[in-house]
Amino acid sequence: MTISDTTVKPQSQSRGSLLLMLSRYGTFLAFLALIVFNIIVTPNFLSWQTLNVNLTQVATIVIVATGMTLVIATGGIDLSVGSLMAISGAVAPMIFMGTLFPINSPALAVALAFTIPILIAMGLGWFNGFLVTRFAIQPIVATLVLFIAGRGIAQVITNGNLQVFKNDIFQFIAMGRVAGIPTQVALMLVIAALAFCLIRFTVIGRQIIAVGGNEKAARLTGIPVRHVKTVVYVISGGLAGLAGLIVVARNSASDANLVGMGMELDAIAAVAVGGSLLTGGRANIIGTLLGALVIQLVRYTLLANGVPDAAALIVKAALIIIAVFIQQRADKS
Amino acid sequence: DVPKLKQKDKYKVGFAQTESNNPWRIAQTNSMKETAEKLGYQLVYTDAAGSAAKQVADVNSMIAQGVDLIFLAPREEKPLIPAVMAAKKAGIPVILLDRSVDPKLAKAGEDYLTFIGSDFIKEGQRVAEWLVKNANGKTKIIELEGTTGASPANDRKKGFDEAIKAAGGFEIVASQSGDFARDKGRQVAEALLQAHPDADIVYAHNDEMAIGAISAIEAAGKVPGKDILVLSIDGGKEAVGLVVDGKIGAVVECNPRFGPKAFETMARYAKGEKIEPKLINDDKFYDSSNAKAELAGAY
Amino acid sequence: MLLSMQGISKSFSGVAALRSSSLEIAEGEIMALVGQNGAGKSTLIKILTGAYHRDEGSIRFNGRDIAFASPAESQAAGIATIYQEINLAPQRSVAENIYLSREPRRYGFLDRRSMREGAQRVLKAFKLDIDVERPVASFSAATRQMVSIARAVTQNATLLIMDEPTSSLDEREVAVLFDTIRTLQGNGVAVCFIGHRLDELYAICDRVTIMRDGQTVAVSTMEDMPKVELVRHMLGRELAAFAAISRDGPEGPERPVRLDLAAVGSGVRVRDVSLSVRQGEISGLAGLLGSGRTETARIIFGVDKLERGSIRFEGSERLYSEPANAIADGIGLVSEDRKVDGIVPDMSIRENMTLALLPKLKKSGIVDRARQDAIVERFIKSLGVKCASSDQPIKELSGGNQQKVLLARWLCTDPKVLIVDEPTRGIDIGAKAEILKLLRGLADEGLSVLMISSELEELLAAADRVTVLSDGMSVAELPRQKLSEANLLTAMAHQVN
Amino acid sequence: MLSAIFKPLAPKSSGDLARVGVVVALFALIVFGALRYDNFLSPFNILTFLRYNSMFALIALGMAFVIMTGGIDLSVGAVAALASVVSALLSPYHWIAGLGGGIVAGLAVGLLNGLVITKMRIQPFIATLAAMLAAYGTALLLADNQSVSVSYDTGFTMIGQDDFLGFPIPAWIAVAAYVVGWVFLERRAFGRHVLAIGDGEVTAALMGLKVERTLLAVYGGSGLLAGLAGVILAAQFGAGQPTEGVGWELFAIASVVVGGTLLTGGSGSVGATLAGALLLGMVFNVLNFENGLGWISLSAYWQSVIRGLFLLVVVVLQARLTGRGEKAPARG
Ligand SMILES: Nc1ncnc2c1ncn2[C@@H]1O[C@H](COP(=O)(O)OP(=O)(O)OP(=O)(O)O)[C@@H](O)[C@H]1O
Ligand SMILES: Nc1ncnc2c1ncn2[C@@H]1O[C@H](COP(=O)(O)OP(=O)(O)OP(=O)(O)O)[C@@H](O)[C@H]1O
Ligand SMILES: [Mg+2]
Ligand SMILES: [Mg+2]
Repeated sequence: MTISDTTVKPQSQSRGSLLLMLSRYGTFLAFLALIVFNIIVTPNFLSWQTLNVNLTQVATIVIVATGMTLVIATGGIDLSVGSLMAISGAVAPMIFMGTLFPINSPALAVALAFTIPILIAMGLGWFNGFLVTRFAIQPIVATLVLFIAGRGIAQVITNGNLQVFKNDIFQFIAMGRVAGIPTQVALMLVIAALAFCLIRFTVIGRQIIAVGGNEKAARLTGIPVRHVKTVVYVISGGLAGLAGLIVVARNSASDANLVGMGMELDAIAAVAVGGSLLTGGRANIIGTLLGALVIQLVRYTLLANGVPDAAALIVKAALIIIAVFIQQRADKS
Repeated sequence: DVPKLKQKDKYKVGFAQTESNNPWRIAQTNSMKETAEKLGYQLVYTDAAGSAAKQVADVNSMIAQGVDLIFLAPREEKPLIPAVMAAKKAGIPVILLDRSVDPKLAKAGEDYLTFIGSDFIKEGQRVAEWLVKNANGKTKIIELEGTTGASPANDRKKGFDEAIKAAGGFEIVASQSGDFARDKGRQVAEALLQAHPDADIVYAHNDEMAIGAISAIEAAGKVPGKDILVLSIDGGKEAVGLVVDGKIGAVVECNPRFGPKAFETMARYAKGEKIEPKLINDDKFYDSSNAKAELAGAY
Repeated sequence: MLLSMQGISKSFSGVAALRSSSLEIAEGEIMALVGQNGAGKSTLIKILTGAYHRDEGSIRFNGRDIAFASPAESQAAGIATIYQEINLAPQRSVAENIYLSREPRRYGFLDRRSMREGAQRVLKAFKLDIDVERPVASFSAATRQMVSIARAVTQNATLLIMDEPTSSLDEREVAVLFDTIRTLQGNGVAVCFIGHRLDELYAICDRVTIMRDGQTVAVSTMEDMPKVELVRHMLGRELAAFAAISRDGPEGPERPVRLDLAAVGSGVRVRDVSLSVRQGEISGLAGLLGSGRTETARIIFGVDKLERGSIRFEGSERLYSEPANAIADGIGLVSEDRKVDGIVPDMSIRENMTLALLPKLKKSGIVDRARQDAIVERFIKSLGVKCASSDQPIKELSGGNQQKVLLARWLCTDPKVLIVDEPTRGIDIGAKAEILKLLRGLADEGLSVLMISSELEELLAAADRVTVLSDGMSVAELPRQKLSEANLLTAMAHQVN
Repeated sequence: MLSAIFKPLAPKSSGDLARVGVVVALFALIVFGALRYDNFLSPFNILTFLRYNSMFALIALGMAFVIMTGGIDLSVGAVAALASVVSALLSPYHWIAGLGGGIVAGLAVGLLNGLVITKMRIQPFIATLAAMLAAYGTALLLADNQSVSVSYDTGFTMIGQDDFLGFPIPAWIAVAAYVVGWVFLERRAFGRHVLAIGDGEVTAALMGLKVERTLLAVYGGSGLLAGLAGVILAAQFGAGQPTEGVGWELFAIASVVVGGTLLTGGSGSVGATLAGALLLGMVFNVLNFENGLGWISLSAYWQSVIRGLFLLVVVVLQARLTGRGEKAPARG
């Protein structure tokens, strides 16, 4: 049935190459600019080892920031990620070293060392979600609880002591290589890709965005708002747990006091530099990936060029502002 | 003058720790707690979580609770002066541990009883002296600093840098903060080694960063101890073990076991003995010559 | 001329919303501004007040060329504006909202008393006696609209702009508003009145400016512009007669009841509502503002808790604790306040439209994009949604077109019962008739519709029976044979005092 | 006749209940401490408590206004550190130079925040996060990575260490700031504008408010108060401290939230913010006293667990009190 004569203009979206799509992101411009700058200025920048160093260092940030992107998409925020990293990082060695309970088979021990900490982190993520959905506590405060208490829990578990270990199977997650790619980098790419698909193609992905865009409307269309919100906190918790495992595996040591310290700010900054609004309703995983890379490159650039730490802070601040500004400009045009 | 301390069987003493986010601090706290427990004293323990201001507030709450004596591990030289003065005013003697306060503003034997600890500048110097003798032609140094603004970081840098400069022939190609942390130390070392492939010495302000640097060196395909000489301060068991393995060249001890000496000093004071204004720990020095033998004794 | 806007053009990300449009208003005149949804009326107004910046064109106001950088400036220059979506600070009190940005002060401090008393006085003129210290959010859409009108009217402006001020008002309140407008006119204030209800325009306006597709297509005095002519200008074609909704199919009460409410109550707003919605029928729900119609709909849909009475769906008793449960039974709700309860502003038209349908669009969790696109394109076409593409964020659509998308959101789920709360609010006259026809058509195919409307005309034209609510109670059920304006009004008024 | 129809639904304001809650909690904690510990209510403890916590009260006040606009200011701790360094460096000239320098430094960063947020349209979280980094960097540079001694000769230290009428001067300053803050929020149009912006920036602009100017003032004010806190920091501890202030922003945010202010903006109370700041400070004080009892020697770790649990209890109770929990996503 034709109702009125208003014309519907044809779809004018051209799906170009990957590069074309990337160039839509201003973050990508900032990223390119940094690369060019480094090629000119930084000694020995163009080498595989540089790539390797940067990718392995950025992996944990990307993994955590991916979860953070989902949380932020629902209009929330997760301050507890660093503490959850500490907890999972504290528990894992206790399992495969048998401090917690004796396990005979080393293979089983390592398998449990991977699963239990992540499950615990997911459980704590669920707790965050529970506070947010059940009591309608604002996310920043709800997760502040575990931000404060979580690290304390990790420290209590380990009594603050450093756990030093050597376990090649467990440490494969950080030291190993899959098809020539460092395991943590491979994990990072897989997780980012999965999250991208989740947001783009799945029902729950669309629901996440809708909840962040207008919660009331989402509920009125039958979206299980509480469930959706809980899910993102569980995912964020789980990814933080995984990142915690990578960090301790990389260092052959677990230090509950420091694992994941300040990670929440890095992750949030990556999300913001990547162009997702902190008010929710958007999730830009590619942007987050690029945002994390930008932040990592800024850090590398300052280190490699011997900028004193105090000055580096100022430069980093300026670069974050500039990157976000460029990205906003580019998104508008 | 410093308030007097009555002789008693059991004391209620305060211990104001600055933070407990690294193994060294934790070892120090444990040592204090264990000794107090052994003596049967009641220990009022506070943790300032890295804030000088909170540490002053902690000391004030100890004063309010009427402790007999305060052990203070001051976070910083200057901002802790008010805490020392407040305790003095309240008639409570203070013993400083491991870091001191500004000597221009407060004096040992007058405002506080004494200082027990190491000399951070000296630690840096000792590392430098060893290096000058054992460099074997290596000259290019990467320095991993402690937390920016922290006094051990400043002093360990000062002592080392000045001694190295005086010796001549060395070059510090990069000096960046690794926050006294293993992970951060490793990441910074990774970047610096990449930017300065010619560097052949790494001087880290503590064990944790040195260990981080070793894994960065290995990841870069070099051999620690051979291609790159690693130097460190603190001398924990793990680091001494690495000296045995040859991965760390030398490490200066900075012993965190303050308990026995601290409480012993307190007892001496209660008995009326005169206390020296400075009690410097005699810290060990580990290198390949003695590491194996001393390993068991390292904290 | 008090105001003269000439050659105004504006495009949003390359899509033209206004193309060299114009608007002229003389001192003390009441100008109607009409046009289809998306014609550009609101955009033109926002350009005038400085909320948007024009791409081209000139504006003269009070004899000077102007370019307001912000609404604050236009307000200071003597233009008071009521924007289309009620724009008030929801958590602030009524009094604060009325005086926001021009608070009465004494010695530099807020004069709360004169704020309170002033607000009470103004609202009394609108026959509104409410606690002005309460947050605006605690009042119904109608009250909020009255507050924003009061706010604008008291600004002592020389030009008062009203973008669909009556869209959620009932007739008595409209009458009050018109009295006010006439008084203002007597004081020399010019008014620009945007609306879709033609009778209102003819009742109050002196002249009319008609817009179509971003252009001004006609300007005339009201007398010289007969209704048919006006509509023809607006639509660019003839309008199918409004009342010509066919009602085929079997008549009478023998049709099975789908949804049955017996003595339903919740809180104080809904006290005792009984009604039934039959298969293949449009049931109207009439009542004065605040009579509890919206709340009743919310109870049925599981948004608010059912505290008393019972709801039966297809014969079996139901207790929906979440909208999801109601939706599972095939119930849909197009809510009254599309900005708050309806649209997800940043999401595309496609996503907004298929939000409720999503669970059915999935193949092992993944959205079936091809089917989604097909459905979206079909509804964009059949409802005549004016948009650049289905990828466009819904917030960029004009109010009426947003409403169409929301209607499509439920139609595409193929519901058994569709509750529509003021379904034609902000919809232009052309589309309105079409939407009613569409609902009728769907009803004939078996859909049950519960239609809440404040427009009697609409109920009379479309409904098979009408339940009348008054003060949270159902006071009458009028079958179609008894449906007449007089009967409805008597029933609505009956129990009020 | 219409009066019956327009009877409003909701209870007066759920925020009020939360505000009562925080005062009750504060009172309960004080009573608990007084009964359980000796000397808890001794003048010494009360006065040192107030002297120290006045800094946090000041930054919480600035944060409260920022949060009421729907924003956030992560830079307050770093700004206080920067201001403490600046005022320490200037203190040898005159105590007024020290005071003024710290305040101006804080105000400058605050205004910069405001400009970045309004002119570059960068989200407050990011803008102030960057300001936090920059302020720490500047503080470290100015101080050459060390604490800077203040001058004891110009009377600068009195700002932090002296009493007036038997009450610590920092506490007087905080009280004065809260009175001014209260007047601005409740008795001046400014407060109404702040809240309206928090309700919705676009709407506020359409209603003719000068949104940018108000935001500039709010962030400037937050910076100024953080600067004042920095001056007190320098004066009270005799040194400008470039590494101090870490985590203060979270403390301030928690104070504001515990005070019943929603982070989404549009509502808030000055008095409850003060109560919130005192309540959180009191938790630390109580934990210190608890340690002194020797019942359980709480390690720092258990302390953070307990602080987290305490925050949890307060916010959950608040949610219960205001009845937000049960019908969570339904409305408002
Ligand atoms: N912010 C915006 N971004 C993009 N496009 C917009 C924006 N605002 C309006 N438009 C477009 O401009 C056109 C005119 O919209 P406008 O709101 O002025 O219509 P209107 O005449 O007021 O319609 P209605 O009667 O439905 O309110 C529409 O096609 C709309 O999609
Ligand atoms: N979402 C809401 N939040 C708070 N109060 C509400 C809400 N919706 C409705 N109300 C209140 O309930 C009263 C009943 O209004 P309701 O909307 O049910 O009546 P109505 O007949 O549908 O009128 P209207 O045409 O204004 O929608 C209103 O006066 C309003 O104060
Ligand atoms: Mg419009
Ligand atoms: Mg209604």
